[in-house]
Amino acid sequence: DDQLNVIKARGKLIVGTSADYPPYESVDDSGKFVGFDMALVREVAKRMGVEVEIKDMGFDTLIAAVQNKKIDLVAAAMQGTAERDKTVDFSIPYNFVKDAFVTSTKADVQMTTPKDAAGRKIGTQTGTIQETWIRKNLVETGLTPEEDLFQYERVDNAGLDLAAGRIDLLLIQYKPAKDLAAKMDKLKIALVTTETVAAGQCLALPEGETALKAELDRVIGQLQQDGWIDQQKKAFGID
Amino acid sequence: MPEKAILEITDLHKSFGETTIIKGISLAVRPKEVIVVVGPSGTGKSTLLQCINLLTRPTAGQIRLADETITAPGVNVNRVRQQIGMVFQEFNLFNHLTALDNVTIGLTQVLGMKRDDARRKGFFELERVGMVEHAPKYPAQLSGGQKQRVAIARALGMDPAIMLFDEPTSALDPELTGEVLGVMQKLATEGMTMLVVTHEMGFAREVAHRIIFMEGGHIVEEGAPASFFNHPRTERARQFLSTIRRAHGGGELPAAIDGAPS
Amino acid sequence: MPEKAILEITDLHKSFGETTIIKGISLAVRPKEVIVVVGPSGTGKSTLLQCINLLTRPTAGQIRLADETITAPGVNVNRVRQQIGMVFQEFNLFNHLTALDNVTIGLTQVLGMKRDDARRKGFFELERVGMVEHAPKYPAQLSGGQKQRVAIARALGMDPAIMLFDEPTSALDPELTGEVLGVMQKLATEGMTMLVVTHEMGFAREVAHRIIFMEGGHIVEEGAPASFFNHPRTERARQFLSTIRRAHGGGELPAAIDGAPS
Amino acid sequence: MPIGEFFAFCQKVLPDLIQGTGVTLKIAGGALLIGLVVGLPVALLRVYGSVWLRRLAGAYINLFRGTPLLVQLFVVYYGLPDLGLTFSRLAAAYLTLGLNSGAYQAEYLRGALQAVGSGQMTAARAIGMSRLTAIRHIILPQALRLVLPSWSNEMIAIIKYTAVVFLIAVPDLMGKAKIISSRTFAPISTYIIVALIYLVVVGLASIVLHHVGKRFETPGLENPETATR
Amino acid sequence: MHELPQTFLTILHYLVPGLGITVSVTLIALAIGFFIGTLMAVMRIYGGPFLRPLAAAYSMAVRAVPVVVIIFILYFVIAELVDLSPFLSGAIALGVASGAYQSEIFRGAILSVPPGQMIAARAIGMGRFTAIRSIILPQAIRIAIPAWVNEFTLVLKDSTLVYVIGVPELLRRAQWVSARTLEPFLAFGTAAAFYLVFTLVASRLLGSLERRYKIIQ
Ligand SMILES: Nc1ncnc2c1ncn2[C@@H]1O[C@H](COP(=O)(O)OP(=O)(O)OP(=O)(O)O)[C@@H](O)[C@H]1O
Ligand SMILES: Nc1ncnc2c1ncn2[C@@H]1O[C@H](COP(=O)(O)OP(=O)(O)OP(=O)(O)O)[C@@H](O)[C@H]1O
Ligand SMILES: [Mg+2]
Ligand SMILES: [Mg+2]
Repeated sequence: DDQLNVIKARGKLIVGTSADYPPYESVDDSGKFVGFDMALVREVAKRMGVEVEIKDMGFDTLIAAVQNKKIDLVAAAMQGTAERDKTVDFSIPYNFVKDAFVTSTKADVQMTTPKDAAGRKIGTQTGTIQETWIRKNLVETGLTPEEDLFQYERVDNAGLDLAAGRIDLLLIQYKPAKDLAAKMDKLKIALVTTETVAAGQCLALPEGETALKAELDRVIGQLQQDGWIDQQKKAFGID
Repeated sequence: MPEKAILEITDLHKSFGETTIIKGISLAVRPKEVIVVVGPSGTGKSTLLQCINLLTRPTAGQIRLADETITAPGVNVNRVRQQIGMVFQEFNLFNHLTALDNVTIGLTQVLGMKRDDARRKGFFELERVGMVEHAPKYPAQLSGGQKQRVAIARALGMDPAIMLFDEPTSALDPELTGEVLGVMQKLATEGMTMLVVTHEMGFAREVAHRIIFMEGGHIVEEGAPASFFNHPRTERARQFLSTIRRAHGGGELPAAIDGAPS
Repeated sequence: MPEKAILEITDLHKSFGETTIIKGISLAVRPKEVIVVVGPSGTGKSTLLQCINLLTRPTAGQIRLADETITAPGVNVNRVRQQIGMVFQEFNLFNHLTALDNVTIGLTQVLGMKRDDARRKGFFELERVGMVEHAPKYPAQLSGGQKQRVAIARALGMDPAIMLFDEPTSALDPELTGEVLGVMQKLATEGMTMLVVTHEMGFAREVAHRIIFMEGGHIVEEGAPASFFNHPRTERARQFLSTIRRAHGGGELPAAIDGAPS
Repeated sequence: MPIGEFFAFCQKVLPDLIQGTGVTLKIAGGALLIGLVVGLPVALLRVYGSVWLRRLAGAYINLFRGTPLLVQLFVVYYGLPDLGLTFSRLAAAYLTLGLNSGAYQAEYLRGALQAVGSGQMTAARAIGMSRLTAIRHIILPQALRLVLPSWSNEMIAIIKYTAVVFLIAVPDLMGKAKIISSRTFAPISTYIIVALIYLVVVGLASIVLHHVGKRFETPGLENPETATR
Repeated sequence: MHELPQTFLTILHYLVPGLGITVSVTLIALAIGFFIGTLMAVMRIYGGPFLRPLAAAYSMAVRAVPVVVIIFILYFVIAELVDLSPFLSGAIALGVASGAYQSEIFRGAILSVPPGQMIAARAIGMGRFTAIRSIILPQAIRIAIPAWVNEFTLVLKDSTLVYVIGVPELLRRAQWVSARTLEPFLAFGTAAAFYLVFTLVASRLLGSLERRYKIIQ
């Protein structure tokens, strides 16, 4: 059945996320899901005229869950790539982000371009766009040995390793990077860049649900045009 | 005793794989009769008892209990076993149950008796073996002789037509042996039909109506205790009695002690 | 036998917590003497043996072995135990070792003998108890009587000054009992000093030089077998003998059988 | 995913997953070994030690059995550097899993030690063996045989629990699966392959242990189940 | 690090609601595992030529497969056929997994009930089933208690996995708060303390149960 009709009929949009990635998605002191993505899906639901329910899951489960239509869409700061597009559909991007290289205050890392990361022990988050970039540009070109690429499930673990000097660099999105550097006095931003970013952040939805995709694209277009998105990005400190 | 046999075994055979243990045994037990089976180790005495209450399936031959051929196919073994009380060398009391519950569990779970009736009967059977004051104790809190008396009460509880005993005292100290033999003697006096495998020659002599001497899966000799003990007809029986006597050495105890106060 | 005692126990006491089990026992064992200890269950016979080889610490009193007071503080118990062979009711063979290795492990690990010498001695000891053809078998593959003979060989291997036996045959069938008692009798003939707790009155009568009757932690009566069995002086000993006799019932076996071929 | 596509997918991801399997086996093997080296003395202390040593061993066991492995790994890897003890990823993985397995193995061994009848110790002491000699030559050889079945459980458990090391960026089998599934967005296919790999690995390991068990069985004391098989 | 007490309060605030979930998932899973485990153990020992290998295969396969995968199967396959909440999917999946381990525990325990017990039960005319139920199992379960405490700790720790299908148990909440406060040490340490307390309380309870029902051999 057409998923858009299902949503309309039940009067509720079911959204999956992995709530450990502030400021995009996290849980506040009262147990509410907060963050830029969360605000976005609430606004999207409002404009579609339905309620919203948010479910927190493991990252892998999110994908399987949206494929099985256990959830209607995924909002998890997820970037749409061609490989991923084979198994799910993506809305138009709602946000283009910058990435950042984080390093330890004690390490003498000077960077002017992303390629300056060559040869360093570098960390990133599992299965992200940043990982793909490192693989393509540093590992496969032979600039960095395979075993010097470390993939973390969680950003905060990576931050701790960076502080302990077990890795030299960490490539993640700019906003979480900024927060990390603010929280841990041993860390600083080495470089902010857009070169490593492939695609924008999109909502993921089940494959082949053209009606739902059209509806989401329509609402997101609206949000971009009337300035809602820019205003919210400012509110959450995303630039 | 021309009465009809209550248990009748005809040409019984039993093999385990290649080896044949029981090689054609026929035996009729009349009501109220006490038969003692003796014989060297490994000759199939335990196997014979196990065949009788169908704990193991005979290879050939027939067993009739009262009016039923229990070796026939399709017989309900559980019902047959209820009619045959069995007492083992190792007591095999249910370790997690009190003495009383050891007796009542068969009554409630097998005979479907009500709890209260089962308790009443349980106390009655414990009384019969002189164990009523130990009713609430667990097996681990009882001596060997007491355990065996509870095991007898458990078997008696099912009101069996015949009781089988497989060396009921050989795991016991000589002193504890006495109390169990006493209970068995009492049962015999009460008219219980009994088939007893034992090495206790004193008991055999005093209580048994008939002695069966088994060897190598056959009945080699059979007769009244007096004639069997005093004039064993076969060489093997003679030898066997002599070994038993030597080990226990009682043969040379003076008659004087017999009359000592006890 | 005015020879000097090889084992001398003086006023031995043993309590477990509040309860006193051994209440002052004195006993001297001369070289080559065979002493049989009898008495009702729970009177402290096993405890006495355990005190002698220091498996349990006496509460008071002295034990002297050869020229050493082994109850003195600071004595090396392992060295003392090497001089005392002990045989248990439950055999306690080392389950993971063959019969031969059961004998040799003490030789190599305790006495530090070389492997080859140990094997040679192991075979010698197994030969002594008639078990040499079973040398490569594991305990689980042996009958009870065979196990006990290996246990005896294991103790003999350490060349003990004295052997203690704690009811070595009471876990055995009458027929298997015979083979173990035979080995013990042979040891006695060879001049081994032995202290034996047993219920086998035939053995006591034939082999012992002295019978000790214990009750309630005391030695109640003591004497040569003939006088002890035929004319027990105390009422308790008389009672005890009568119980034992009744249980085994051998007392009424006719003398005729005594002469039967065996 | 249609079956043809699934096989193509297998071909694509298998090399990576097999690499991860290698890492898993290496860490699990090392941890089991460390666990045995630690667990054996702890079990001995727990059975034969003085009151205080027994308590100490008990505390170690409770600590490691009572807290999630993940937390233990975090403490070792991120917590101890605060105290000046910095471990490499692999060292932290071996150490944590090894100590954790040590606690479990100690408990299994304790059960086995206590299952060796008390008569064995008495008999050993009676021929003049010291406690230590008796433990070494009489008690342990029997206990180690008895512990084999629970040891095979522990082996399976450790192979699976090795997956936590991915949190500190060691790419084991489960970690590789996560990387692949978030790159390709095909978690269900990925995890089906992973389940099959675990099945094969654990199956092979069990067969090996079964044969080890048979090899060291005491004649006449065979496990009734394996004997009739 | 400057506002430690405040951070600690925040952490507690996050964690406490997860406690109930963790405890109930664990208990439900243990109960299901107990049922499956005893059944499989009995099948394995007393079952015929068909049931025996079936139970053995169950134990082998389920123990070999990571629990997360079993949770996935329950949530994505079984829950499509019958209506199961994520909470129940998770608890049942853990129960299925624990059932395999418990079957091994009970198998060992049943085998260590002396064979004479079965013979004696059959000798008074008990059927096989009655004998297993009223004679063998009551003794086996008591023997199994120590190993069962072990299994309890394992299920408790595996219960953390239900977060992947959206059940916010204790450890997932620790992740939430650690992502916010960037104090993973404190967040996970506090969670660990909860686990430790739960384990200790449970093993005390089971320990006293063990002493109470101990069969002196
Ligand atoms: N289930 C079985 N499988 C194979 N052989 C068996 C089995 N049960 C008994 N036997 C063998 O049958 C023979 C006779 O055993 P049984 O126990 O009947 O002898 P017994 O006369 O009772 O001896 P004992 O006086 O030692 O009790 C023995 O050799 C024994 O090993
Ligand atoms: N370690 C112990 N702690 C407490 N009491 C004990 C201990 N060992 C033995 N006893 C008690 O000491 C008493 C004497 O026991 P012992 O085994 O020496 O008697 P025994 O004469 O050998 O009896 P049996 O003929 O039954 O072997 C018994 O009442 C027993 O319960
Ligand atoms: Mg028999
Ligand atoms: Mg004794």
